[in-house]
Amino acid sequence: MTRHSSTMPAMHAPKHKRPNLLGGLARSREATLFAVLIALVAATAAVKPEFLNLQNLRDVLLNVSIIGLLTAGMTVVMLMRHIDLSVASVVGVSAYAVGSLFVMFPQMPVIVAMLAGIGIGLAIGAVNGVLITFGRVPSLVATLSTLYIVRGADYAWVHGGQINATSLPDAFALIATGSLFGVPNLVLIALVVLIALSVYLKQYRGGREHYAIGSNPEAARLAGIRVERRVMIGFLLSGAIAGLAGVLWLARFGTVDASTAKGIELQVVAAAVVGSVAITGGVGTVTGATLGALVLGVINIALVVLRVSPFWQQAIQGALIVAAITLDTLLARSVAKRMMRKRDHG
Amino acid sequence: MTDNKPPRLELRHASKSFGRVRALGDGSLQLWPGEVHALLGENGAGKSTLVKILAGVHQPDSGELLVEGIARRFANPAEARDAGLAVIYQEPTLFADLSIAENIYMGRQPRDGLRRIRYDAMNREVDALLSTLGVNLRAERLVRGLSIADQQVVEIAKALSLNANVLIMDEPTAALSLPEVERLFAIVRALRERDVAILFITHRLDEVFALTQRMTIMRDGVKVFDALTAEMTIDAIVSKMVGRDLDTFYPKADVARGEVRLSVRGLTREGVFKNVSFDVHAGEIVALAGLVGAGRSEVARAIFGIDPVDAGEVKIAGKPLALGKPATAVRAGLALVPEDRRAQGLALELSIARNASLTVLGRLVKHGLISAKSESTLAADWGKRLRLKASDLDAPVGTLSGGNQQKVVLGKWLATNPKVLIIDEPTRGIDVGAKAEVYRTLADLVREGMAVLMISSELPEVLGMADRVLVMHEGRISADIARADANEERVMSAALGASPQALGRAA
Amino acid sequence: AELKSGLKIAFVPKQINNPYEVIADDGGMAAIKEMKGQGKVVGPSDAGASSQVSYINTLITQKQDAVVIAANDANAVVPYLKKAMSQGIKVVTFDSDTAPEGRQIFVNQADSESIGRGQIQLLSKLVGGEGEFAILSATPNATNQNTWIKWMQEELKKPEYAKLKLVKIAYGNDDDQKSFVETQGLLQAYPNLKGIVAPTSVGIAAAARYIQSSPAKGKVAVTGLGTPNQMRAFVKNGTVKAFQLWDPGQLGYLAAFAAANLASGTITGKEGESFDAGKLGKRTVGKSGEVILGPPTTFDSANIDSFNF
Amino acid sequence: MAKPDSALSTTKRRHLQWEAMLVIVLAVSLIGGRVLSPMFLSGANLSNMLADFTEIALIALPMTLIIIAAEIDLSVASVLGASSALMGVLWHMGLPMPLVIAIVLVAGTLAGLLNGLVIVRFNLPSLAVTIGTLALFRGLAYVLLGDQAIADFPASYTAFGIETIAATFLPMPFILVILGAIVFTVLLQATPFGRSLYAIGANPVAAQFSGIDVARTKLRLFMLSGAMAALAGVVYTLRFTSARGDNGEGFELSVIAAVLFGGVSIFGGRGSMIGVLLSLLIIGVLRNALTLADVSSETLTIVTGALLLSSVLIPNLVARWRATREKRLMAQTL
Ligand SMILES: Nc1ncnc2c1ncn2[C@@H]1O[C@H](COP(=O)(O)OP(=O)(O)OP(=O)(O)O)[C@@H](O)[C@H]1O
Ligand SMILES: Nc1ncnc2c1ncn2[C@@H]1O[C@H](COP(=O)(O)OP(=O)(O)OP(=O)(O)O)[C@@H](O)[C@H]1O
Ligand SMILES: [Mg+2]
Ligand SMILES: [Mg+2]
Repeated sequence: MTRHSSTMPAMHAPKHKRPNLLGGLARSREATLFAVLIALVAATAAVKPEFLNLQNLRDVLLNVSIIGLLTAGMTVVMLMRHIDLSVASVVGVSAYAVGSLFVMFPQMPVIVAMLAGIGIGLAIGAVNGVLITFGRVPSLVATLSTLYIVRGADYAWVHGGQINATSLPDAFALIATGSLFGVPNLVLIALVVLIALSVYLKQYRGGREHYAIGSNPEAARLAGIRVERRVMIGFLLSGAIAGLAGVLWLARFGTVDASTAKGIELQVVAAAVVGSVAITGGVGTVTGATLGALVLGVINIALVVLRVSPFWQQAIQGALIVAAITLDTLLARSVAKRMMRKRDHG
Repeated sequence: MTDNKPPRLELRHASKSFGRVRALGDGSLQLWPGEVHALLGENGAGKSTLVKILAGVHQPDSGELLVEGIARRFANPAEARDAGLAVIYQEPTLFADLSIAENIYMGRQPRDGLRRIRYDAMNREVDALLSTLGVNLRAERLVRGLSIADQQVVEIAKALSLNANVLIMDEPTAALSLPEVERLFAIVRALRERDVAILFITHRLDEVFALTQRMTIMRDGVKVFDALTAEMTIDAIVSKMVGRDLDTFYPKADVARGEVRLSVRGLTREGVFKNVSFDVHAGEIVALAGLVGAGRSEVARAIFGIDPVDAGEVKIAGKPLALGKPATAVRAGLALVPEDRRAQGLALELSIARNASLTVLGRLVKHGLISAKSESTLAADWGKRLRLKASDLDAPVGTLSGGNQQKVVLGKWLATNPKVLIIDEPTRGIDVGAKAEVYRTLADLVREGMAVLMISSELPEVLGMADRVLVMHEGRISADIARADANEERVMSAALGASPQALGRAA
Repeated sequence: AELKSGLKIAFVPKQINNPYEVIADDGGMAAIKEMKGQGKVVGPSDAGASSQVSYINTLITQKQDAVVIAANDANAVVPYLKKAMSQGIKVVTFDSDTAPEGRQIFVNQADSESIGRGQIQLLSKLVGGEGEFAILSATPNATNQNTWIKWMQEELKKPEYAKLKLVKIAYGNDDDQKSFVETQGLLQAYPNLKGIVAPTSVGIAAAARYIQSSPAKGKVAVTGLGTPNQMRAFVKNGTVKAFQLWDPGQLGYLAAFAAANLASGTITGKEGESFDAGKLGKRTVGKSGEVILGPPTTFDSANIDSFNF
Repeated sequence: MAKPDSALSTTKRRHLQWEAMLVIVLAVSLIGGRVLSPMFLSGANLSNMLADFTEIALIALPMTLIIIAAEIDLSVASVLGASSALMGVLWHMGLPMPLVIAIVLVAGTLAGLLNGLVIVRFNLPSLAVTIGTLALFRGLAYVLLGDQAIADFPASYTAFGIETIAATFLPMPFILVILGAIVFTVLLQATPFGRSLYAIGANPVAAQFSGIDVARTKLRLFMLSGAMAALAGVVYTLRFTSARGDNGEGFELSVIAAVLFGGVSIFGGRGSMIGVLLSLLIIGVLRNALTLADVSSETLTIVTGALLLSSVLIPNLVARWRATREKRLMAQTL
């Protein structure tokens, strides 16, 4: 018997092509999220038509870009059943460090600033990676520790200091204010990174290994995957993205101090979870994660636009997160059930 | 097996220890092209450890590995794979969240000029491969939700797709029923024709004679014997494996049938099983036979309250049982030894004693608090009765060999002193010695008046142990055969149902 | 009366890394240096109600002579400050007060009423006396912001502000990003918005930064309380016409002198007592132990370059 | 066959080793504290030290159980805040204090029930669900109290938060911690409920197949967690005489850090209450001693992270070193 001779016709009876189940499932989850997003925008616009103006869309995209980037980085890590809580601290320290560089070297080219931010992120990502792979420290513990340590170091270094927009060169500010064909540069940068990451995860062997590791670490090892190396790469990616996000944060907000981005790690995890990235690993896409970040971002701004009392905003957001997770899971289950039933009768 | 050529694969005096546990003391093996080679030994003899050394999962503490006569050292499974070794491990090693095709091609997906994965080519090849295996599975289907048998098929497909010249299979048939085993054998024979060297581990000795040409027997981590299969008998093998002769294999005692202990009426779960009704009496072993995927385990799980049912009722010793809560079932006197011991039977990181006491926590309470002493006494008692091979009852149960793990699961349920014991694949993956002990234990239990429902895919065990054989086919009970009338043909034809096409479907 | 030398005076800011607080603390430290005392700044890195308490307790254990605190919560620290006072430690609050029984003196930047009313007066001038406006505050529980907002609402009751309408109080939590997004939301929710009052240095900067890059620049007036260094660029490019603040360094300086005088026994905190506050001259204790730094400065393009803090 | 009453097993030994190490660390930090500051061992200071971690300890007790069962509850600090706000609102409505406290505890339990129901019913990961309820409960706290802070609680109750037991230096609320510690230790180590948590944490499916009602156990755990967080909210409110919506913000990570430092495995199935109690003490002592030595709060943040990290890293590295050494020894004997 030869293996998979592609000339051999399929033996079994059912000739009709079944829909691509894997793709179908993934698509349907993202499709729902997309529908939710559209519904949110539509509902808000119905009450407040001016919600749909260009300026506001720009703002929403700008807001979501940074969280969206972080969420995508978190996705890579979460796919492997890990988590990176240190991202917020990395953003903070990278933003301040790059800002200080601008204070010292006002003529520094923008690309150097980006590389510096990415470099800082890579360094902290490497520490996380080493702790997790070599030190065998569970990622939640390791990154919770680095969250504290990096933020503490940031505090100790910055103390009461502050970088203001005035210290930043105009070329740098252009990242946030400039645009190409009406799309803000910052959004374009985020988009490029997101697409690259998405292609990596879907189209490349290395990307698929992240899924394999999260799905079954033991089996991944047996399949010859170098798990340690891949986990390391995941944390480097997440760190680098957080570093870049720090630079973008600086460009967008102009003012950074010791507590910049404090606490956004939970927002990022929430966005990923809303975006159908499983905390238990193996499931999720960058598209989903980005949609998750968009949904949360739109809710955020919609509540303000709809003049919901600030005291209610957080409660509503929390309730919506819980509802989103629940609905998403129920939907995934019903799809799985349908699939099973089909097989039973197929 | 030409004299001047080196063996395809040779392991010389390999040893391996895990902490203080010496899993392999002196493992040796020669594997020639074009042979199917049986590796035999009791549970814990070190077979899987040897396999993992060959596969590059473990590095031996000492010893030599030669491929085509050249000394090699595999630092990881990828290196072994690249050297032409394909391995089917004892426990399925699949990625539940990925498609079948990706499982098969992980790490070596076909790529285009930009090094991107070519999903279309990959899926096409896998579909072709699956259809040569005669299974109704599609390449793009997720592995999550596949039955154990289907998972095993995917493992086999994975190994075949490697086009390796050494194929190592660690108990590939443990989860398969007869037609699937036959199909696997046909594939293995075809590979042998193509000069592939095959190492085959099993605890079913009839398979050894049906398939293999040579064998290596291990005991306590040491190779004790090798021979041509044609020169051996079952008794000879068993005595080499166990180091002594075994008494009667199926110690079926004739016990007078008592009152009805378990009564199931009209049990239905949409799409899984339909209108299942039967009784099990005290002092009786009722076997539930059928093909893998017939829905037997699902019936057991439903009775025990793990899965919901759509209709039907269950009585334990005449009292109606409220379905849906395992705790209620246990209180009513029901015990279920599940089919997948690692996933369902044991908490692998917890100690043997802790696992054994899990079902009887409530009974260990003295003065409102759990007494650690009665816990370890309990574990020790049952360990002794089942001849558990463990160095330390406080060691994590995951460090035991498969068969010994099964004994812990059995012991933990016998400790509840149940009225009805449902036992799903009681001897899956355990050695002949342990099997004999399980059979003896079952015989003792029914003699003491227990009612036993035994789900089994092994026909000899069904015919040897059961007072009555119920056969399931596609979710319905298709036959109820008394011991006297039970034979292989009757059970198999009932299991296959009327239509012969059913043979083509594994799931 | 002479100040004792070698006095141990500890500053407890709301949050040790808050840039505004750091300027104030530095002012205090400078004062303590002048009087040859031993000063230090200790405090939490988050602004939770309770996080200052363990620092107060520690200061009691260390037997400091005086504690100068900007309270995160008007009540949470009171029992512990009382304990400090019962052990002879003098307590001065500055920037953000506690309940009066929790301290001997409160050094107020300016009296809260005039700050609150002043903000409305300034806004009214900037928007021409009519239109919708919103307040962008710090956290919902920030004591001083809440007091000022209360006085702003008082001032609004006057007939001359009948056309000025407060549409919303938003909270930026003294977080730059949150304040930024809140500003953005305000503009969406209230298309007719004419002004934003942010009585917090973080909020006003964030609001100005958002407005600067949006079409609303020039249409929506931003004012409030902020430091000149932070706001200079916005004043120069016309995003912000005018805003107010006192010198936080002087606030800390005055608080340090109040504490030193209490600890030296020259005053007890009773109304009418007066003390020498170094370069700030003589100051008098007002009603319920309040010492007032002075009216806030209004900064605009004309004067902003003469300030550096 | 094993000797049933054989001395200590390797796993048990490893546990004891960790606890023994914690004891040593505690002793060292106590001595270090005394060296750093002569006031360190004064009654007043010890009293402050113990009072400081009351709420964290109260929440850490049920959190230990939850993490052993391989779940997590990130919403605890928000439940604390919401309880504090509710307490203020009810008190302002004129209800008598005992009734207020009772209602708050019930409400906390209900918050836990909500967590538990969503997690158990839909079989969702608790990390995801409680990130959502973290925002939800904190939001409800703001809905309840808005920008108000309520401070006029009766002195007889606030005294409980502030004073010490009779002539000792033990703060009153510490009684609750001691009681809680005893109850939870017994609950975890010596009752079927506690024992089943280890099994649920190690393998929930096997636990279910063993007749353990996993769903109900988890539900109870989250209710317990909610109730204790509410209790912590009451204590917090009384200790600081201040009901506010933002009370206790960010406590969840401190609690989790303390539990993990105590040797509880984040993957569930492993850990002991003694370890967590020791860990709480060590963190309390260290923070106090360092603050007393005028070490800045940013350094404290770094120390917290380093402690947490070392708690897992050091044993791992030691185990690795041992394994290589053993291997080398074995190679020599061969
Ligand atoms: N990772 C491990 N850590 C500790 N001990 C182990 C480990 N793996 C195997 N062992 C021990 O090594 C011995 C041999 O195990 P192995 O799995 O090779 O047996 P086996 O012959 O495959 O048995 P079975 O037929 O039951 O599968 C057993 O005593 C087992 O408990
Ligand atoms: N983990 C699972 N998830 C979803 N469906 C499953 C799972 N396991 C089995 N099934 C489905 O349930 C049905 C019965 O499966 P199973 O193979 O367990 O039957 P069985 O008769 O108990 O066989 P055996 O006991 O020999 O394994 C099959 O259709 C199978 O595909
Ligand atoms: Mg094996
Ligand atoms: Mg089955």
